[in-house]
Amino acid sequence: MNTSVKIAGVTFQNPVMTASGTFGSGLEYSEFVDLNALGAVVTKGVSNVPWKGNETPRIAETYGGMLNAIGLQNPGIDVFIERDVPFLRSFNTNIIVNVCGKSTEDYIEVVERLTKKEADLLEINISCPNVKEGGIAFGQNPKMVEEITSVLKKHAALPLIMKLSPNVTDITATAKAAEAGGADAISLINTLTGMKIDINKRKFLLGNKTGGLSGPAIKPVALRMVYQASHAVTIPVIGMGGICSGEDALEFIMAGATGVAVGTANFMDPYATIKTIVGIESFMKKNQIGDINELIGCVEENNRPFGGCM
Amino acid sequence: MNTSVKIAGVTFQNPVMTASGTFGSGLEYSEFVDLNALGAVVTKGVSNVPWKGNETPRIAETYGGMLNAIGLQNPGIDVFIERDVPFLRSFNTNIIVNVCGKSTEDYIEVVERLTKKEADLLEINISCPNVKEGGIAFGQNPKMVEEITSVLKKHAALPLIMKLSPNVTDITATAKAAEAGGADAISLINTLTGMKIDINKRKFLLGNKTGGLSGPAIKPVALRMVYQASHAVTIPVIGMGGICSGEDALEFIMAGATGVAVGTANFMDPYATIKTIVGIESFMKKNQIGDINELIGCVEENNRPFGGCM
Amino acid sequence: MNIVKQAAEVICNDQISEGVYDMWLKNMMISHAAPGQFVSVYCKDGSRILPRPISICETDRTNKRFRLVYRVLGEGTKELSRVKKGETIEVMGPLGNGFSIDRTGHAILIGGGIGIPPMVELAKTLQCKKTIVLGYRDAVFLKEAFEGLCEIVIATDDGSTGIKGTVIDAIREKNITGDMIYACGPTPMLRGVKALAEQLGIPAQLSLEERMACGIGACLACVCKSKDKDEHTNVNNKRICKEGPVFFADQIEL
Amino acid sequence: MNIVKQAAEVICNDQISEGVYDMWLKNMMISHAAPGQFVSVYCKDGSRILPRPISICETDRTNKRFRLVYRVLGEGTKELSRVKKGETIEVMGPLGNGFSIDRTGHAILIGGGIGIPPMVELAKTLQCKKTIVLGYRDAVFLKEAFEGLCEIVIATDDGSTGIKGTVIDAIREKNITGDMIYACGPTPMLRGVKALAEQLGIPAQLSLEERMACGIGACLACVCKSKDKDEHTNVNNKRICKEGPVFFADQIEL
Ligand SMILES: Cc1cc2nc3c(=O)[nH]c(=O)nc-3n(C[C@H](O)[C@H](O)[C@H](O)COP(=O)(O)OP(=O)(O)OC[C@H]3O[C@@H](n4cnc5c(N)ncnc54)[C@H](O)[C@@H]3O)c2cc1C
Ligand SMILES: Cc1cc2nc3c(=O)[nH]c(=O)nc-3n(C[C@H](O)[C@H](O)[C@H](O)COP(=O)(O)OP(=O)(O)OC[C@H]3O[C@@H](n4cnc5c(N)ncnc54)[C@H](O)[C@@H]3O)c2cc1C
Ligand SMILES: Cc1cc2nc3c(=O)[nH]c(=O)nc-3n(C[C@H](O)[C@H](O)[C@H](O)COP(=O)(O)O)c2cc1C
Ligand SMILES: Cc1cc2nc3c(=O)[nH]c(=O)nc-3n(C[C@H](O)[C@H](O)[C@H](O)COP(=O)(O)O)c2cc1C
Ligand code: FES
Ligand code: FES
Repeated sequence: MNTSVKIAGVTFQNPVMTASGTFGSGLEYSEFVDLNALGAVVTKGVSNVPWKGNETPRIAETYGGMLNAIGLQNPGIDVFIERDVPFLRSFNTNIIVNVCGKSTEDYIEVVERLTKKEADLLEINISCPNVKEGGIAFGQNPKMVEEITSVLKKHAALPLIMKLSPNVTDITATAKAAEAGGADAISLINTLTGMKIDINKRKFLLGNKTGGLSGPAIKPVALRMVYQASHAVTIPVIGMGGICSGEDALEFIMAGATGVAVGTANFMDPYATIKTIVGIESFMKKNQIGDINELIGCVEENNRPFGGCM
Repeated sequence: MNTSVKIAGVTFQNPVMTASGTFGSGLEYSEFVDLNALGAVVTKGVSNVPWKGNETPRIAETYGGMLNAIGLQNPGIDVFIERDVPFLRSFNTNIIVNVCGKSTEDYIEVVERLTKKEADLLEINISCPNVKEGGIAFGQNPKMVEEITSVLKKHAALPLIMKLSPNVTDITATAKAAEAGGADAISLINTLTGMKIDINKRKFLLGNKTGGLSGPAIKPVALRMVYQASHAVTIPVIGMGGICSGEDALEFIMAGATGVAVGTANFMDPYATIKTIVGIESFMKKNQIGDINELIGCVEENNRPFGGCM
Repeated sequence: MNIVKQAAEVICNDQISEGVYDMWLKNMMISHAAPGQFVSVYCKDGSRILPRPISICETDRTNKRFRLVYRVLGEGTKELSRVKKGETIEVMGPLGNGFSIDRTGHAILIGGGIGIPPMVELAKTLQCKKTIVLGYRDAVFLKEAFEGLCEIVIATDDGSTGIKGTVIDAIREKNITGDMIYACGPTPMLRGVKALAEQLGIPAQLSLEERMACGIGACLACVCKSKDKDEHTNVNNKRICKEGPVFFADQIEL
Repeated sequence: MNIVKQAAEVICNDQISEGVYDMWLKNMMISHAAPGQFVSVYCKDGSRILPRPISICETDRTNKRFRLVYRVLGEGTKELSRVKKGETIEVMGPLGNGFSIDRTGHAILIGGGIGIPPMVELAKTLQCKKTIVLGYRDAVFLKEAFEGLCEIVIATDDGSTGIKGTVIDAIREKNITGDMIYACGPTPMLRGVKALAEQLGIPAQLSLEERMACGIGACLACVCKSKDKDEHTNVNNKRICKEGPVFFADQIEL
């Protein structure tokens, strides 16, 4: 049984990765999860200099989901390369570094520091709703997506994954823009911008007022966008948004994703990544599927006869 | 204690309405709910001629929400006026007729049939994701929103509420467009486009492939958009999306909504509308709020000192 | 009859076959349901927001009770199977139209798999001559509920009990005929029953299924294609939860 | 110590004061927790996806048990309050650093409201002279846990028991002094303790609270502002779930 997939020339032993920002750099979760078993560890966003993030509270629970406005707190690329890279390189898994910035120059600075020695792919977060400059501004405008993609492509030694925002009218426009700019892959979705109010205090629950909605609540929107995006481009798609199980992951794969990421589900269960991998494998075994690549994009139009679903 | 609000010159005894399509024309739920207690009954979408809707399955449950692709099945304006209007007019509540169409002419035809005798306000659904022509296409383009609003405004004897789609990059753009076109109010959000796949059959779960996501899962996105929209326009806003309780409704009111609608929650509990009204009243009593209008848009920036939420 | 939405006390909830559970609930109003009506069962877990439609298998008006027999399919029915005696669950009902009772002649009842439960109340109500044809994949359940009420014919896919084959095979093999067919089961079976009824020239009432949200006719989720225009929406669709779940076979497309 | 995430059996779960519950759970690993550590408690209801952080009140290593004392605040703790003896709940722990134990001199323990529980294990562990100042709005709970362990001073907002006022008022009124303060309670109280400690020149350890997602230091949700750059992210933030929840007062801003 083959569960390995290829994205931008890089082989992943299985399609299951961690979603950026939900797994740190793997250290904390390595207490629960053998990182060697993962397709890749996708790191928390890394910027050129340390970022201190937003005011607390940074998260709020919502019905079937959560809001976060961490604000990309991170130690900056120097500490990251010094401390996190050696730790991650001690495992037999791909490293995808998630990169954030407030300007094109910021992104370039980080991208240029990362070579085959430090990582396997780069994921460019142009869609974080929780920073004032840069971030989501890039991700909502197809022209800017294409531009930043092509600029970073010139500076990157590693394959580029552009991470798309779901807060757009037409996800196929930004997906195509990333492809046109030379992206090697796209990943989606980042979080949907949301809000929560504490009615007793008459205040926003989050320090940052708005936050990004993630978790199982958003899965149907994520799946639709992954389906649309993967049918709009020819580069591989990494799907995420509410994946909690092998079944969830298989929906994204059948919709057209080559890779999948588990994010918020780690908070619901620290073993979520491993359970997702095991779930995919047992589905394949049960259905005698020799190669997971057969499943990518296999969903068919619904021509079920009208009526009756017993 | 005053719970009454005014929208487009019409007085509502309280801000709580039904969300279009989740309450029929009130007949079925009148077995559980005294319609006299509601601020308004908002009807299922009505078109110029009968529509047969989409293939089944038309709904799918999702985590904390549901997808629907009913496809606006409705008996057409003739039957509606003959059968549903007399029924609804026998109650002491406002009638808001939700209008759908496949072309501007379709909308005009329905709008022209409805006068003060038949209804109190009109809600124009330019955001239904489940019909191929018209519907969402109008709702995602600010220019088209302004255009259809101003055309319908000319033909309408009743105040116009434009119902906005959340499947846009910038909700303030469509909100402002509706206002510029002469809308008397806006309502939001309609459903977020989503998808579900049956991995065993490798098929879309819905006959229509995609459907609209509603229910508590989407509340944070709805609330954010209601906040943004109500700060972008001066006309009243009717907020909806996942409201299940008085607390939920109060979040929308504090974010800036003058009215609120209860939709999917009716399926979770047929008494949901009444419970929402009672919940608002008891919050007002407990907090000694004499007039609900004091609460509209009262949410304040978060200047809570950093750290600690005990 | 009025529809109620209330908490109902669980009297018992026991597995009667692999993955099939038998639950009695206390509720006065619902115990007056007609054969073929159903209830909506609400989940306790908030992540599952829609109620599950389950047919009323049997009623006991004296003790104000009703019975559900259900198969564990997904998470909702799994949750239901874990509810313990003495706990309460929220239910809404009785819903739908139920079977039209024809008190004369010979009734043929046909139940396939988890479509068998509503046949119990029907068999108890029909006072005429009656035969029930029960179809199973393998394991037989609820057979004893029909003993003494009807002539019983069994068909199993694997031939482990009764005739090997479908309920249609059994009816043909046993040359069963009568004046009215009442059927509930998976759609392919109902299609077979519809064809058979046409061929034999017997009227047939079929109990249909569709995914539901409101359960009371408001949302238009659960329609089937109908011959006549439905008076509610003036199109050739009928609401399974309201005009159904039981329809005469010649009135609908399957 | 290793962190586990496991189902733990509920030994008991009883209300000990208006809205305050006392729960003992069975788990060998967590029964080895240090004073001031906490656990993440997972809800059963799927609509609540984040675990709830609750301090470990007391451990019983012999019987492999630990105790939680919690106040019903929202839906998650309400759900917890309904769990019955014999059922299991998912917990992760032990989490966080716990208090730094100073074995000499006179320890002043300060607990405010639902910040009192972790003081029980601490009082049991500290072998020096110790005074506990307990602050309540009105109803007193957990007082008996400290009897025989420490000198007990009580303050209530409404004056119904002990001194009328805050824990700070009580400390001033009683002229309590010592060599190390250990405190847990609402942020305004901790601010008062920090000021008092500075004024008296006594080091103070404060147990902080913040909304958490991962509970293990991965998501950076739960930070507080710190004097030193934290070595994890190289900014002046520390993770309450990992470097905390206990910090020396002079190391953080409140
Ligand atoms: C009128 C009617 C009567 C029924 N009577 C019985 C009965 O007596 N015994 C029994 O075991 N089953 C019966 N069913 C089927 C039963 O409703 C489903 O098995 C059940 O809803 C599955 O829920 P789940 O959470 O376990 O499955 P999931 O697949 O997890 O459910 C997800 C969603 O799909 C819906 N769904 C899934 N399958 C069906 C289905 N076949 N029909 C309608 N909705 C479905 C669920 O209600 C839920 O909203 C009946 C269905 C209808 C419409
Ligand atoms: C380290 C630590 C130790 C704690 N120890 C105890 C204890 O021993 N006893 C006790 O009663 N309470 C304790 N709390 C507070 C407890 O975590 C909250 O009361 C609880 O999470 C509320 O959950 P809920 O679902 O009832 O409330 P809701 O308000 O419905 O919860 C919604 C979300 O907000 C979070 N939340 C709400 N209030 C708090 C809070 N004060 N702190 C952190 N998260 C919060 C919840 O975890 C959840 O994610 C502790 C908190 C922390 C951080
Ligand atoms: C706490 C938290 C922090 C996140 N931080 C980042 C980040 O640094 N960079 C990024 O690209 N996405 C970030 N995300 C988005 C996730 O990677 C993911 O795209 C999103 O949460 C949807 O997936 P999920 O529903 O499985 O969590 C973060 C999400 C959460 C919940
Ligand atoms: C079954 C169903 C049918 C709907 N039909 C309509 C409709 O006819 N016209 C319309 O404007 N909105 C329709 N909607 C959208 C709702 O009115 C509402 O905007 C949306 O569901 C969000 O609110 P909720 O989460 O409270 O349901 C429908 C929603 C559902 C779930
Ligand atoms: S389920 Fe709503 S109409 Fe039948
Ligand atoms: S809760 Fe995730 S870092 Fe503390």
